[in-house]
Amino acid sequence: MRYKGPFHHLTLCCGGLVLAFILLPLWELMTSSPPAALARTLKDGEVVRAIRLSLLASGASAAIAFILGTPLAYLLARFDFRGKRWLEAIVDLPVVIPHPVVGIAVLGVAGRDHALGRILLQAGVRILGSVTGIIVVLTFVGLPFYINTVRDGFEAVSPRLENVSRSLGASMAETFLRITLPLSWRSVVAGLIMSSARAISEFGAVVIVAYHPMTAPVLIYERFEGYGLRYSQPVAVWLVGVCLVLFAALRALTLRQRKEE
Amino acid sequence: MRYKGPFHHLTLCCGGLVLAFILLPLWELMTSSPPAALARTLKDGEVVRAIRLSLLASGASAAIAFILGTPLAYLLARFDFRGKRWLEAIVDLPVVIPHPVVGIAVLGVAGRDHALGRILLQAGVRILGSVTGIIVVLTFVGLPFYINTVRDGFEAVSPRLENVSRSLGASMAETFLRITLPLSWRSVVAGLIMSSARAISEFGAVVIVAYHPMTAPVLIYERFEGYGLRYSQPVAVWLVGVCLVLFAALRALTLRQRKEE
Amino acid sequence: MIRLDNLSLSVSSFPMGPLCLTVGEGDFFVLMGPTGAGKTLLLEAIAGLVPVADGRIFIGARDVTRLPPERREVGIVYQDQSLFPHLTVRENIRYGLRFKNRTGPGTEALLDRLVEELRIGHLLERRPLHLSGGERQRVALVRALAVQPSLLLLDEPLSALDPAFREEMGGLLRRIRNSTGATFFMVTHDFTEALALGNRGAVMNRGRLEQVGEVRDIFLRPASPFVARFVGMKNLFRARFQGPHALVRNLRMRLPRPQGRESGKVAFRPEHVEIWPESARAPHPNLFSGTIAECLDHGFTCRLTVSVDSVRLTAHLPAREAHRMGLCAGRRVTVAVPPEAIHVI
Amino acid sequence: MIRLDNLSLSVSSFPMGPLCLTVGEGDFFVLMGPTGAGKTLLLEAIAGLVPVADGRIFIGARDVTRLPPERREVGIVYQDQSLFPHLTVRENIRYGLRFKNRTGPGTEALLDRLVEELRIGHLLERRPLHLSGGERQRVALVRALAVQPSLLLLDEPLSALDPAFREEMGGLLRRIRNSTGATFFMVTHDFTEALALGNRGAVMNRGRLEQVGEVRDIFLRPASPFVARFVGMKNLFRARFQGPHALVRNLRMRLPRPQGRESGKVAFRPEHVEIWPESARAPHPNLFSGTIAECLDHGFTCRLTVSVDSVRLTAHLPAREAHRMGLCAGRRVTVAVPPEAIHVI
Repeated sequence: MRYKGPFHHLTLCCGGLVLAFILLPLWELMTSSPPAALARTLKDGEVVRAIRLSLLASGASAAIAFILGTPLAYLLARFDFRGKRWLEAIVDLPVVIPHPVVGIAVLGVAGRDHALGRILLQAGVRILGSVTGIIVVLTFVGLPFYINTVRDGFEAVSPRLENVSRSLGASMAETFLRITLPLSWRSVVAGLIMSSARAISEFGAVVIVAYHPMTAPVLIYERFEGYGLRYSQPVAVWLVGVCLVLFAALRALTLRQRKEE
Repeated sequence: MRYKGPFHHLTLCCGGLVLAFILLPLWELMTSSPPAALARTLKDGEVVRAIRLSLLASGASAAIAFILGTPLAYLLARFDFRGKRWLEAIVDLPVVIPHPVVGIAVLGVAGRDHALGRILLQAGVRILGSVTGIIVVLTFVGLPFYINTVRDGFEAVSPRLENVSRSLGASMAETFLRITLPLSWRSVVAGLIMSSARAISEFGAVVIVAYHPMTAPVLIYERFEGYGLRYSQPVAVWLVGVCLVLFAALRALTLRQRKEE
Repeated sequence: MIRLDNLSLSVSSFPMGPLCLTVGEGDFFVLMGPTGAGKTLLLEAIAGLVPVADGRIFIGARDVTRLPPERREVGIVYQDQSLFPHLTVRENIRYGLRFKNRTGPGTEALLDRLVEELRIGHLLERRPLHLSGGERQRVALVRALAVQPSLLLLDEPLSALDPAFREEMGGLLRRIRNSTGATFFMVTHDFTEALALGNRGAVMNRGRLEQVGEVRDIFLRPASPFVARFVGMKNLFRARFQGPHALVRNLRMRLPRPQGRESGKVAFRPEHVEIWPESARAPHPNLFSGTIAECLDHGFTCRLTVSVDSVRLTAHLPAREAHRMGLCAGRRVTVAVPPEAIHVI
Repeated sequence: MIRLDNLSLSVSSFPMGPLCLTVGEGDFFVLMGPTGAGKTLLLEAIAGLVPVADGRIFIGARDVTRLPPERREVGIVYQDQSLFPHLTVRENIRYGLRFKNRTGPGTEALLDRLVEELRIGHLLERRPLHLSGGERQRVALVRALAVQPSLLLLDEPLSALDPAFREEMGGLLRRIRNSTGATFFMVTHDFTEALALGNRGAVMNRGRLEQVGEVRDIFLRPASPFVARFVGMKNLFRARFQGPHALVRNLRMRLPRPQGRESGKVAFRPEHVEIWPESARAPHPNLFSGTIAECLDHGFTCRLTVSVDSVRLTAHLPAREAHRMGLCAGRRVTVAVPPEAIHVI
């Protein structure tokens, strides 16, 4: 019943255009392959192995982000200190580094020319062409997403709740475990999904560090280069399916969070 | 002077590890090439052309995001309507789509097999192997970053300011131009930089749609594949340099914004 | 001036029942109610900022239900003042002129008068960020009045101010109302503010209007227990009626007039309860002997709770009087409730 | 109980000057001041939640300056209650017990008594989200008191409540203080709250303590013009002194005692100003003839502004009295200022 001006209609038009621009290619992709081709693809051992590797490596990178990133996210959410802005900037840095450059940079410290690389080699850790290498670059690109999501979650917990908990006798660690974490677990899960989703979609950094073993995006690229568009589409459909499941989970989580507010 | 417990120290340790993990490869990369090699690279016409193309295509994609995304961002910031959650989800979708899949999906609608593709071809618009195609995929991956940043900026402007402006006789469009936009121009600029940075770092989607003309990430990949790590590093340094300038501008903007609050 | 005709709103799971309300030309109308009652929502609906689900809104003679806010000729002043932070005070107060086509010497003279009357002349070149709360509030008033609205909506204009400034701003509002002749519609959760400023008003609760009328009347004769509690009628008791008397537990009180009903509620204001020394004879029929349970000093007033058998009566009296009588917890006193002060709900 | 020894804080560009303050065992101490004076910051420093830049904090006999909050034995109740939203009321109030090693029948008995005294027994299994403001406030109090702190810090405990609940909660605070014997340290921006609840107090302004002492004393004898304005001493004038008299412009006022100084300020509370009919003779030396400029009805009290020559005096008197005398703007009256009410700053 509210009066709607021309400006309102302009925004609706733009919304429709953006919607079409994003959905049209994806819809076309998801409906491009006949069901038979999709079913056949699932029996292709190479495809299954690639998707499994993508899932495992992304999961591992999310786990590392959880261990390294959670305390740091808390630090950023709660404390003010000199150089905090710099630390925040560094955490965000991987987002803007071109993807192949990430791979090149990681290889730069992993090779025999670098002290760290020699130590790693002696410890039997290989980066180039290994699952380890894939996990390292996926962690590199996924970490900022985890830390930023979880930091926002921690910030949303009132520091007064922590203050009350401590005045009631709980130490800082007890307060974190009993108050802060239970109140922000949704953000932690959302952060894990965000960084996994970012990692599973990575191609440029992975293809530099490890063409083999093949992750799903690399496999799709290979099929496209080797056999053309038609043959890459069924694999792409399955990978997008996996990503959409992750994405839907993330949306469901954040949606419920807003409602509870 | 505040008491610092063991938990505090744990967070500091994790902060240090993350810092090292992100900075070490980048530092190594930036210092890997002798100045002479860097200078020589700048005289390489192919490198200069690639970086220029990357900048131009990213800039063009940011411009498209500005035109299409600004009204939509305002719509999302100010209005509640059925299906708003879905619209928000669709805007975020490109973030989780694996990068090569973006390219494949875009080619899917651009080819001769698709009605839209035939219309485009008749209009003389070529996607495969063209600058147009590069701009399309860069817009696809950059758009969510622009829209989300600008939406947050619009949301930070109190709707009461707009209410007062309208009660004083300004229409919705006048209110947007005189009140909302002047108060959130930092977010708009930040959104432009964010989507440019995301676009400039894209590799997977671009390499599918257009190996030639070469953007900087594709060139780096080619040098790496063709000549090895050492020869890809100088180009990578220059590209990272460009990205860091964008990133620094973004940080400076958001920093000043926080201060003014 | 304003007429709401079966107005209902439905904004984000807050249903606002069909409302009917009339505000006269030149009224200082006060919409009261506790936090979350929907007062601000109703105010924004009148301004056209919230979609109307059903019913009609008239301002003056016009049906404005479907008009956009910019064509309603309604000024609005928010609690947080909502000054445009990127404009100077001068640009803020002149913002509306270009849209309303208000130019010429008449407008300039009005603006000059407002600037002087609200003492913001020395602030004109400054940005809102560095003004104090009272200064911001005055600028917001001038900005709204500059376009000469026939109706000014005020959303808790005093509650963001420190207590010391509230009274001053209240006086200013009354003066401005008198000098402009505009209709004022103010929202507040504080009934003393309403009493000091408004002539007519309404009490709102959970999206419904519980009572509409003269402010003094609401204050003295609340229509429901909710309104009674809201306006500070601390003495509110269930009672059985026997002719001209009410029985509260076993206290027998004379009423101003006989009641036809069997039972109901009686209410009287604590400041109408009189406290006398134990042995005194007050000139009232309703005299009870009781013990002071609590005596709270609020500076100017003293708030007493007196136990009379099992009934706890609350009385407010000037602190000076309380000190003179040496009242304190435990003292026995005589409590008098003048019959004409008792209101039956 | 609390001793601050040259305490200074520096949190985010808010410098808080070196403060010295002593709060006695069992005091109900009230820290007053306008919004943004730094009151909550000081409260959090005492609780150990804000880093100390310099100086020492003692609680009881212990120097707690470097102790973490969990070892200070200090309870804290915030304005927003800060209940743990993921725990039930029961879990909330038992939260502190495990850390403080408070178990056994003594604690259980205390808890039962508190639950009963603050009437939260029926809420124990509910989540904080669905409680009303008053209920949340009572739960927060029980939670803080359950671990038997020797000192309870209260951050504006009444200001988030609707006016109708404020008085009730105030009475509850006093009763709780009396029954537990703990020291209370409360922050408020409302001086009437301070007067109703506290015995000792301080007024803070921009990170400094302007006055420390008995609350009544601050109320009647403010040490600075800022404090005078804060506690509502509306009559505050620059004056020249001539022996036992003060000259405010050309008004000559008798003072309680002669002043040695040449000039200064005089202040008196509006409720100490008496209004008499024009012809009446009041038993005071300071009688002035004036005209009522404004008469504001606040329900129980009536606020008058009276112009005496060029001086505007403010008087509060019971509305009943004002109605009896038929006071309204424009009437000429006699104003009396009892000499003993005049305070010289």
